[in-house]
Amino acid sequence: MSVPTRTERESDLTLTEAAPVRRTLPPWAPYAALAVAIAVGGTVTLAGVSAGLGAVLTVVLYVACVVTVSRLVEGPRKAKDRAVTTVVTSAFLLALAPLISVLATVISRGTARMDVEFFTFSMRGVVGEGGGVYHAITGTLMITGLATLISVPVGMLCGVYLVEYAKGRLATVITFFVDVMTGIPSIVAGLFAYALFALILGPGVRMGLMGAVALSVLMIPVVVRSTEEMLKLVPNELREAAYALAVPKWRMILKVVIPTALAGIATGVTLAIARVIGETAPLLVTVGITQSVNLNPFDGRMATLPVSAYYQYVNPGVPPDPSLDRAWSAALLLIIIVMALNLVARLISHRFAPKSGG
Amino acid sequence: MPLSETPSAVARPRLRAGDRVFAGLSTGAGLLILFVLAGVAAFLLVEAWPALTAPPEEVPGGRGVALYVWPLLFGTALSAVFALLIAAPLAVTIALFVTYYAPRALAQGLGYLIDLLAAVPSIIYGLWGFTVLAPATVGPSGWLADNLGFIPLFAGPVSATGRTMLVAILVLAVMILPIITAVVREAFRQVPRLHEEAARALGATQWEMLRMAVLPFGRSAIIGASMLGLGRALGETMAVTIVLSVSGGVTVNLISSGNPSTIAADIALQFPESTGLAVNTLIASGLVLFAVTFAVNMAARTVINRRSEFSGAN
Amino acid sequence: ANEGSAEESELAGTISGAGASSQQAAQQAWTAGFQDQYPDVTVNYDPIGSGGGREQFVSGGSDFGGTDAYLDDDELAAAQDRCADFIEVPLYISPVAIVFNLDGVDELNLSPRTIAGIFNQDITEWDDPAIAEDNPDAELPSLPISPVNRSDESGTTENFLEYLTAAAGDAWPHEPSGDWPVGGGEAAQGTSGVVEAVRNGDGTIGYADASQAGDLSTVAVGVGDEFVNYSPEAASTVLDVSERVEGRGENSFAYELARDTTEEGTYPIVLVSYGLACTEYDDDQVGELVREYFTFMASEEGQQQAAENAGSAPISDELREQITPAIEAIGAT
Amino acid sequence: MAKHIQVKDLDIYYDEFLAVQGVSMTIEPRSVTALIGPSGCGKSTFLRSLNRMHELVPKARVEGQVAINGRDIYGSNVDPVDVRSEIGMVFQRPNPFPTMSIYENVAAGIRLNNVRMKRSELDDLVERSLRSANLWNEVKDRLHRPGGGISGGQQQRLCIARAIAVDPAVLLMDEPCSALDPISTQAIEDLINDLKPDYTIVIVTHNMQQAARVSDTTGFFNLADVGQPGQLIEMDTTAKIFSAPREQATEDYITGRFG
Amino acid sequence: MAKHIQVKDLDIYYDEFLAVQGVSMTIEPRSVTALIGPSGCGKSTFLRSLNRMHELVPKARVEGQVAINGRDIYGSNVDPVDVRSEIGMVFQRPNPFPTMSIYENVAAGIRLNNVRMKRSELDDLVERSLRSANLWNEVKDRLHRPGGGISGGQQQRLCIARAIAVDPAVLLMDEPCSALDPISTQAIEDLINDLKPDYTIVIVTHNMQQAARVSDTTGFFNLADVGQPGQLIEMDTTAKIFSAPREQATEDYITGRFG
Ligand SMILES: Nc1ncnc2c1ncn2[C@@H]1O[C@H](COP(=O)(O)OP(=O)(O)OP(=O)(O)O)[C@@H](O)[C@H]1O
Ligand SMILES: Nc1ncnc2c1ncn2[C@@H]1O[C@H](COP(=O)(O)OP(=O)(O)OP(=O)(O)O)[C@@H](O)[C@H]1O
Ligand SMILES: [Mg+2]
Ligand SMILES: [Mg+2]
Ligand SMILES: O=P([O-])([O-])[O-]
Repeated sequence: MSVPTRTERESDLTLTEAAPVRRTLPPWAPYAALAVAIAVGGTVTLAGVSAGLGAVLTVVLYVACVVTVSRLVEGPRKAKDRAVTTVVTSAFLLALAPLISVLATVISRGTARMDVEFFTFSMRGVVGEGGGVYHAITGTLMITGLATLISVPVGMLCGVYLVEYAKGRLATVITFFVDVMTGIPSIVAGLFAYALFALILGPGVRMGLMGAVALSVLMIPVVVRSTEEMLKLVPNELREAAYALAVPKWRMILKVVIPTALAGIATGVTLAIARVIGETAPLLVTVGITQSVNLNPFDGRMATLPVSAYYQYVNPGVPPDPSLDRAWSAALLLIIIVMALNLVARLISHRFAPKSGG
Repeated sequence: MPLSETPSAVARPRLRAGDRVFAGLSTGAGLLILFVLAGVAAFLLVEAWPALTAPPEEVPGGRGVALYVWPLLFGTALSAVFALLIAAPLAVTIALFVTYYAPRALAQGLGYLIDLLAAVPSIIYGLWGFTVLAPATVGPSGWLADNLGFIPLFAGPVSATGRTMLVAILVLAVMILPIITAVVREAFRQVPRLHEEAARALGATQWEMLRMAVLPFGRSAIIGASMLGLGRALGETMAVTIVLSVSGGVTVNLISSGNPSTIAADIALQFPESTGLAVNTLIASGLVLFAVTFAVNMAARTVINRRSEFSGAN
Repeated sequence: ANEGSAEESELAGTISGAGASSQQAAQQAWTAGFQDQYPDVTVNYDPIGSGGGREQFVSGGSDFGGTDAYLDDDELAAAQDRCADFIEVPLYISPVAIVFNLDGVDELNLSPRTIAGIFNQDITEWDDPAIAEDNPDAELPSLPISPVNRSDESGTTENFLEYLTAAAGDAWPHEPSGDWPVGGGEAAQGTSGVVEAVRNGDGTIGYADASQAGDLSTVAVGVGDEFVNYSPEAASTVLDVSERVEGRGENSFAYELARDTTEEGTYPIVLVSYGLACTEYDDDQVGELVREYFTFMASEEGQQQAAENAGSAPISDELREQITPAIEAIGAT
Repeated sequence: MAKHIQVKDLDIYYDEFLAVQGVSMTIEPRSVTALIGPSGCGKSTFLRSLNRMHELVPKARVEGQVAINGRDIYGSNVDPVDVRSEIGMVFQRPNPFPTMSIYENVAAGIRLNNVRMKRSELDDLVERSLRSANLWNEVKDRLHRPGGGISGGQQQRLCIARAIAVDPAVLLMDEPCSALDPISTQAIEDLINDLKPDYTIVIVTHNMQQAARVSDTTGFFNLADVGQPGQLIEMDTTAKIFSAPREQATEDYITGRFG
Repeated sequence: MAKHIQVKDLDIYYDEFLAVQGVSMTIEPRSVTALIGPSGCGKSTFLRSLNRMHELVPKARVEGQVAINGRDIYGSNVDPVDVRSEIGMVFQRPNPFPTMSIYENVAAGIRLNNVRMKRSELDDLVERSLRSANLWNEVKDRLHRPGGGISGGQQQRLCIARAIAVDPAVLLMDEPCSALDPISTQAIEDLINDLKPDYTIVIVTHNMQQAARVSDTTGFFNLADVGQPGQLIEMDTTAKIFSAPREQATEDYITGRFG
């Protein structure tokens, strides 16, 4: 049998004493380059060029510096590796920029009305200053809650169907349509829900449930997708283990598969809630707006945080500032709610995540 | 240990009630989704029909549905495709950063930070884009027009307020970034260690390992995630409505104030004051968007399936 | 969470209206004042837009409506189907200001033809002779003009366009409609969007409900030989010199506004928004509530509250006298 | 409680592909039967058909008969769930439920089937099963720790404890030691010996020595040729198979110097 | 091209946990060295420290020296990437890249360095490597099918072909046959014999017979006690270890009747 003979190659390297030694850059080298780059970028910025351009210059300079030196000392492969590392890190920092900017904007403008009245009063009878979003908080929680009540069972069951039951064409078709469903524009979902209810209950109908149905159209595909992905990750061995214990399929799914995937599903559900809790357009056409508290989701208009923020922003009173303050504070409140939900999901994940270590 | 010695233990009818109920429920849920979609499609068709069959001069704009929708479709595609072109590579790099570059202790927290972007309601993105991002782009846009004006994208004249297609694209990109990142990140997390080690053992650098083992493994997830993001960008309503200055025909000029609207934004802008055939026309444009989403997903499936035997899903 | 004052009253129940977004701020003041008087009453107003408001009203989807334009013939027929007789009264009059943001220029006089030229993008530079002629004292920079219009279909746009059509002659070649007819300019959503866009740019000019103009400079508009800046009084005068549209029944107070008026002290760019109601409701209680609510909106107190919160121009006493019988006919059966 | 198994003319298909052909055998109660043979010859496939686990593979199906104590498990009114409650199974790779504690893993067969049992009885059953699986001493102090947090060999024994806790008549084991080191292997072989008096045990193994050590009867599977279905070539007492097999193929396979 | 390896006083830590302690050994070029020992005694850990693969585990670190042909691979300016391209590795579970074809799998390592190799040269090299791994005949007609679509034993040989295609000086194998049936095992053992004249081979195995069959030198690892670090107990020629080990622990382990 023939064994491949050693082929000589350009970057061939051996560790014998005789062989040329390829060096690595000392660990401080990238930092030195970064310092130089920042110094130059900073100077240029101070000299009057815009900060953005300065930052770009800094990064470009750093990459050029590191790659050139690395190429000379360590060879092209290592240089490319370092370049990619820099690009990947900068990309991440770049993505943080809008996040920080959005949060800074919302926080700086939204703290104006983070007071007790804001959380405990509705806008009933309020003109100008004061008032609150109590009615919108209850509305948002109820409508989103209802949408969750509709979407989570349907979405999870559909995910279960796709992973555990579906075979052949129907599964492919449903998977495909779930993808299509994720692309329904939110306003179309709202119009659809409106048309559906108008068909049954006559024109002009407005109720919280309609909004919940519209939001469900947006939410279900997200829940299905995440459930499906998470269930797929559950190893088949666990299913077999349960079957071998004579566990009926439905119990196996409920007691073994879903608990194992629960952490991931919880994260997916929060993502889905986050996706819809801030929706404005579908609620505009389905639940409308009111200035008063309405705790009955089956009759009449309800206020919601995004819609009331939207109207406060679009049609403020005179002077506009109290309305705008309320709008930004409602926006901040929305973000806080979603963050709190995220935290809950993390706790659930932590509680239910499969444990392997002791 | 007690065991029912009776042979009857092996002699009960086929399917248990529990199984039947549960299988029925989940199948029902799957079918329900088909029904909902069929409902949405039927609603769009029925409501769009009067506009599709109406004489062109009665449709808003007076030149028929096709010519009404065309600039909107163009604007929708322009904004969504560019947003995707920005967001998808960025999302993949961020997912790589979180899974392979960030210090392990930080990775989870950093992932959470990016997820936070998904928690910002779209109306806030709209307001942020309007009040913060748009003014900030006026200067750089001027620079683009002066220096790169020969490229049609940056032809100018520059908008005085910055509420341009460029800003709409950037806002959309930021909005879809966390969605794509989250899906791709999960896919990267599932890359078997074995494959990473295989690459490393061959003497691959970090980047070569990623290119050899991780990126191909995540390929279908990257495409799928991009489709999710594209779907969101195509259908985004409020942010575009607030941010974009829509008063132009079909143009690829990204930095002037005359921009084509998008289908979803146009519906949101025109619906409140529309009656009769105008409403039908708006819904016809929604139908077109639905068809586009359909086609895009179809194409994505085809791409994914073409190399499915190399997907590593076995 | 908050309580109204505990005044004795026998009125109770909920009525909902929908329509023009221009009325939103005024409606907020009216509902607040009305609910203050009748704590057991809830009035909702959904600012879904005039078109939606008219459609919902004629189809029976809302108890009352608000609209920036009176019903057209088809809608009129449908409304008469829904109601025994329907009621259409002007309740909200608001000047539309032309706002601009130009470094170093705080006051600007523009004749109707110049305004039309600017918004039609025929006049593109601030130092254009047409502008300079009306403003001999201003230092006009050589800067491109960025006209800002509404991107959504709106009553404000329609009223502004009606003004241009009537007052600018052949300088304005477009038909009035709720949609902005000229492409390529800056467009923004809603009154606040236009105001914000004008504020954020340099060399921008736009039109917006005057109450939202805030600290922006506004244009004095040429009327006859003088230039008039907007004021509530100047705006409400327009209605007094305008013709009521005939043949719509005794309870319809639709006006063909005299945009081209040369009457001294009038400000011709105004938006008039109407309230829609029926003379007959299936539910007598609803009829009673709507009547009381309309009475309140039209009252001096109601108009004053709207003026404070929405910057509108209160309707004149003569007009109130004319429309009172119509309002009293609501829910008459 | 041990039961005898009779297989007659069993063909097993994956969709159109015939994986195993014409197997007939009798498995005696209270004995250990080893199945050996080269990779891909259908040992696992055959084993899984004994408790209808192959049905989990879409389009897999069998023709022929498998009877447990005379009763055909493929009869039209037989519920596979009931079959599996008679026949326990241990897999090649240990698969404890990661969301459950060690205790819950052992109790899983009972808990998941909603059998009502007093807490003390259950405690008792868990202890007995873990003792039988030779694991009690190692885990008795951490019964409520996660089932995934123990070593591979311990996990495998945990799975065995889980399987015997529901007290099946038959125990099927598919290469239960292939992932284990010699010491854990020894523990499991000892366990098989201990269980023999009460159970019918069928074990698949690649390891000839192991087959020789633990089984009473050995069956040799082979492929006639590549692409051909697997067949049972020869089955006899283990002593006979390893000393004087009837078939040349068996002898070739066994005398290969493999490990 | 084979190289000798010298290990001196090597301690390997996972974070604070000392997994392997004080190992010193010399591995001769052109020889096969087998590492045996009970589960968890650190064989894999030690093997992975020879090409710095342990560094992929967060917080894993070594103290001591490993020199290949006299050069310390842990020297401050040595790049682990270069070390690994000198020292190939084959893992317990076959891990071909599922996203690549069989051909691309073999070419994967070469592509890293020789971006510009002629197509025909590459074809040639792939064929030679596959022939060496005893796989050519089985796959020559489907070189462009996915690397994941072949049987387990074939996948393992594919991984070996991939490892030897880059022509490393040293080949490390961590239980390469534990997932394989006897026939595939035989093929791989044959391959090791074929490779011996050109490579330095280190193989970890649970299978004493296999160690006896393929290796020239055997090292026995053991744990002093549970929780204690693994240590190299004894290392000598294979013949010596299996006939007359110096240490009692070695003898106990080897004479256990394990398989
Ligand atoms: N799910 C499946 N779908 C299609 N064919 C399968 C499936 N599982 C196994 N096969 C085929 O059936 C035949 C028998 O496989 P089986 O797993 O029973 O072999 P085995 O004897 O257990 O082998 P090993 O010793 O490698 O585990 C093989 O040709 C295999 O490729
Ligand atoms: N990634 C890791 N982190 C922490 N400890 C580890 C890790 N990998 C292995 N160990 C520990 O190091 C010790 C040696 O493990 P190693 O995998 O080297 O054993 P081994 O001899 O290869 O065993 P086996 O024969 O089961 O493969 C064990 O105690 C193990 O628990
Ligand atoms: Mg098998
Ligand atoms: Mg190991
Ligand atoms: O009141 P508007 O219709 O102009 O929004």
